[in-house]
Amino acid sequence: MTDPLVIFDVALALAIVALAVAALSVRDLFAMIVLFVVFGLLSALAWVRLSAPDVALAEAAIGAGVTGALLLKTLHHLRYVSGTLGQQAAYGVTPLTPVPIGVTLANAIFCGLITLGLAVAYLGAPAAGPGFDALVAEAMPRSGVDHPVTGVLLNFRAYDTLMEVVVLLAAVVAVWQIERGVSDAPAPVLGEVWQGFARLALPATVVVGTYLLWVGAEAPGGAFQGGAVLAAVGLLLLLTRAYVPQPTHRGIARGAFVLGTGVFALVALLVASGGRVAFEYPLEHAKTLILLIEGMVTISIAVTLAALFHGREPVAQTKGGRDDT
Amino acid sequence: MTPDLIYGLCGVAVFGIGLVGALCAQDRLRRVLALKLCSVGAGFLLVVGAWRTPPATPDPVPHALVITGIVVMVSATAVALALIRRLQSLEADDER
Amino acid sequence: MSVELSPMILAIFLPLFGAIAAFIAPRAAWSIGLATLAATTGAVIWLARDVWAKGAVMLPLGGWGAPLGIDLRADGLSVAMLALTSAVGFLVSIAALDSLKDAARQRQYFWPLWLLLLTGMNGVYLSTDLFNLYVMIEVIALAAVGLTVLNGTRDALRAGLEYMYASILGALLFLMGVGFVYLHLGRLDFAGLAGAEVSGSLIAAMALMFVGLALKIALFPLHFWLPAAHANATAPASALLSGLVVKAALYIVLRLAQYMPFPSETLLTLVGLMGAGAVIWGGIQALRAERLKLLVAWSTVAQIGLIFVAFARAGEMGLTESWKAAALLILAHGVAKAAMFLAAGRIKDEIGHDVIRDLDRAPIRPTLAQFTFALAAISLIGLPPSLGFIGKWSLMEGAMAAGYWHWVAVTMAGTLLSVAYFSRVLTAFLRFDRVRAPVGEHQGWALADAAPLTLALAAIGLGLMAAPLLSFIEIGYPFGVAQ
Amino acid sequence: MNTFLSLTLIALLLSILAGLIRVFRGPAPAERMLAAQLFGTAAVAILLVLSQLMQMPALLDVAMVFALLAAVTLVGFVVLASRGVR
Amino acid sequence: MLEIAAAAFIALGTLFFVAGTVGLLRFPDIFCRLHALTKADGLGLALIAVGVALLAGTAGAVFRIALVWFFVAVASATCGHLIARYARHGVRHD
Repeated sequence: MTDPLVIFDVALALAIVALAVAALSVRDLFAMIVLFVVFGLLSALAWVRLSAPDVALAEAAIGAGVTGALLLKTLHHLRYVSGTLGQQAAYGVTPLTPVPIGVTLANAIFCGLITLGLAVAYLGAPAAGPGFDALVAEAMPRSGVDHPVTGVLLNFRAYDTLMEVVVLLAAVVAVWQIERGVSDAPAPVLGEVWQGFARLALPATVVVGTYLLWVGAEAPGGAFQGGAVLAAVGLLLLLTRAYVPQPTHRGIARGAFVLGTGVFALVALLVASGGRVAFEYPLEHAKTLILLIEGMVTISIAVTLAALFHGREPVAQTKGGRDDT
Repeated sequence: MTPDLIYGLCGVAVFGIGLVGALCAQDRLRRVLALKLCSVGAGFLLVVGAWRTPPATPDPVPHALVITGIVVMVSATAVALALIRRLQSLEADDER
Repeated sequence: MSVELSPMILAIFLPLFGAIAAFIAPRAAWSIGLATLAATTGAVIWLARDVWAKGAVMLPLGGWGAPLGIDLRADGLSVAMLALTSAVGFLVSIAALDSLKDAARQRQYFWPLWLLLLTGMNGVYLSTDLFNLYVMIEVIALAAVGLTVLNGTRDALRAGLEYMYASILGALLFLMGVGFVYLHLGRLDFAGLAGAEVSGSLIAAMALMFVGLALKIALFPLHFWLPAAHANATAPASALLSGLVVKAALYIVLRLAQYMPFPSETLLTLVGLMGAGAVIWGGIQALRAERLKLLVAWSTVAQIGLIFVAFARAGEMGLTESWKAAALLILAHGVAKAAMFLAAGRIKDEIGHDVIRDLDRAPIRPTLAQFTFALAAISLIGLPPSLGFIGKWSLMEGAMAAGYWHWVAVTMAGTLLSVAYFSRVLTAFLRFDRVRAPVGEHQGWALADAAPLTLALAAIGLGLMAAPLLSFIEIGYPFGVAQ
Repeated sequence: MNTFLSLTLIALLLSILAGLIRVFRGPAPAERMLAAQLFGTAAVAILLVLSQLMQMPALLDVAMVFALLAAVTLVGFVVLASRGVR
Repeated sequence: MLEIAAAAFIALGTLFFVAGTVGLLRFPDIFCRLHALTKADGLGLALIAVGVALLAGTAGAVFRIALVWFFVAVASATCGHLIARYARHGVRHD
């Protein structure tokens, strides 16, 4: 008899594929986003099954949660603010250039062939190399942390991680450049039940986010997951308009955006002395330095993700003038 | 039938579906979503690749790479969506 | 305790810190930006001296060493690309001071985005790790899209969105390729690729990475996003995008080509054919373009095609030499195209439009900008003694030696097409008979012409230094001596 | 015991999949939100069972994060599916 | 003995989940569905949590399971309420 867990795996995999198809083909854009969030949720479950809880955390928090919120925000903007979807609120289709059905079909067949080729390549892939696990296991005692994924992210491949934070910084700079404005829309009325819940949920979220950051040194968790959970607080505050970004807050916000990148890069640069190279933390301070970096990066990620959700530089927009500062 | 095989094929399929969407989707929002699907597919492949040794200890490096990939993707998505919003506002102004 | 700096680290970190500073202090952004570029150029010169003296240099970040850690490596080719980036970047920055002087908001965001872009490009040229390359091209992609839509017009936003889709998709194809490499090899550094035995997954990986990069390079037939994006961006951004950004992905292709497990004749022919398609199609579209910047953008498509033709010019056996022809063309195009876009931007600024048909009716004649444009065109067409000429010459020389006359024919056709489309512009500069208003002969001269003119002169003058340039590129032998 | 837990997982997954029908059919956003709430709770339940089955206590943290995010996402759905906010 | 009790709890919890889903699909309007779902899956999760806690053994795990359950219970009540408000008259803004 086959292990029922295998049946679960197959069902989960099929569900994920089906959700991907459904999200792309469902007509209603709101349904598309719900399906996408569920898709992210189930992918996270699949990654749990593959013994990758760190990835599952990141995917659930960032891949499904924050991305879903971003999509939703954009859909809301298209439907209610710019009104480009206003007339067809339920079935909004924003046209790019109209594509003839033949081209679509040809593309689909083309992609199908590529996918088939990839599947064949995947099935025929013998894992020739040994992977990194032996190297990581051997180097872990010198990394300053106990959790391998954190060790890889913050020490062995810290350069990649620094650049990843730079990507986040580039994104927020680009988003601020693209859009600006201060909103004067009214706050949503969510009722007293919500008020009571918010009093519990917001501090709880802060605690969980901090806990994830702290536990990252020895268990699944870390700066990115913690930052994403903290960003959820920001999302709630922005959604309920408990906090409305103002032009005067821009200085602090800029500081928070660059905090993680700046501290990370400075530490990486400054440890290069006494025969060490950049990113080579002295062993006795490694844990402290990594925690410092992680803490600053967490703050940056939380603020940046919230700012990406808000999606514009809080500047008063002058009529007609493209170039106010 | 081991989990890595199942989810590996699932990842390739999701990548392919995303690819179809990225090339064929008419809607600006849906294209962004299709790209996100592609990135999840690529993530699957890396996480599955981590299963070289018995399941108890997967290789942590690909896990770290996928986390990086997820953060990179959310940044790209945010920029694309900001472009879409700005563009739609301008186009809405045109029609008025 | 003193911090030990390495020029490689500086080349990446200086622009990063510059970007941070420029973002925090928008009012001082321009001075921070110029200072950063000067400092980065200094770091690159320092690195070039190191490489000249010691050959290829390595730096294992974190002290771990590949494959666990990430190594930085600089050889002749990387330094040449770094030098191209910082030199062209510096001159474009100076030009940007003037062309963005009336646009406070654009000026405020130009500097952080451009410095982040520089961080990403320098990172690409020094990287030896596939996943690191993926992150770097994403840094480049986001900063480049930000620059594309800097002026905030509808056309620029639309083009920027298309560019964004193409860019992300390209990066994701690359990432999928990285996944297959990991699946097969269990490591991601270049050294691991070198000794790999060929398998289905490795072929899939290379194909995915190549297509992804081709999308970012805008290699025909994946060029659809480029003309609109480069034509609608503001002039200094266009110069950076066309002159430098495209080169980063091209460089990765050049780098990875030596690890392609099957540099077979068929594959190279295919690459050459795509290049040939780009040369012809880009040329035809440039002939039909109505606006100056669009013409220049289409000529980028054609020139990129030519680089791939150069790469494939002598087939498998000639690859040890062909990459040098491609590298020369990359450098030549980087300098000349930046000059040309800046000049086109100047012309547009002075005249007020860039409709080619009406260029000769303008009452103002921005003589110096037109002269710059013509000089850049000389290099792009490939007239002696420009660097473009040397590049094309070595292309055709190799192809003839190997008996591949079809590539010679393609190159000739491309050259003729470029003569034809640039003549459309040049004649518009030269004919006065249709001018209806009195010509302000000496109007439209400005200090702003200095930077593009310098670039255009460099594009011509570097041709005289081709020999030392070539021997420098060979330091570290990217394609191996014994291959 | 493990077989039993696996069967439980399958049942929970099936209830998620069945809920998807509601997302498809709608008709109103409220129905879709409700289904989303089911998915959140069911995913938390799956994670609890998996933490036992795979002997990974760390999954309890993952479950906590899922629970938090499900709530935040739902608030997002409710607020952003209506007019007014910018 | 403990295992049997745990299994019983988990089985019952799963049953509630399935029942809630059936309610979501079969009931005629949003309020009936809301009513069926929030109660059923809240209870289902509680039962499963008890079952898993019985199996888990360590105090830390039990504590965390309790925390998860508590949060989900409160959150799902609140969210049910919010959805109901939304379904009745949308969300007003002022």
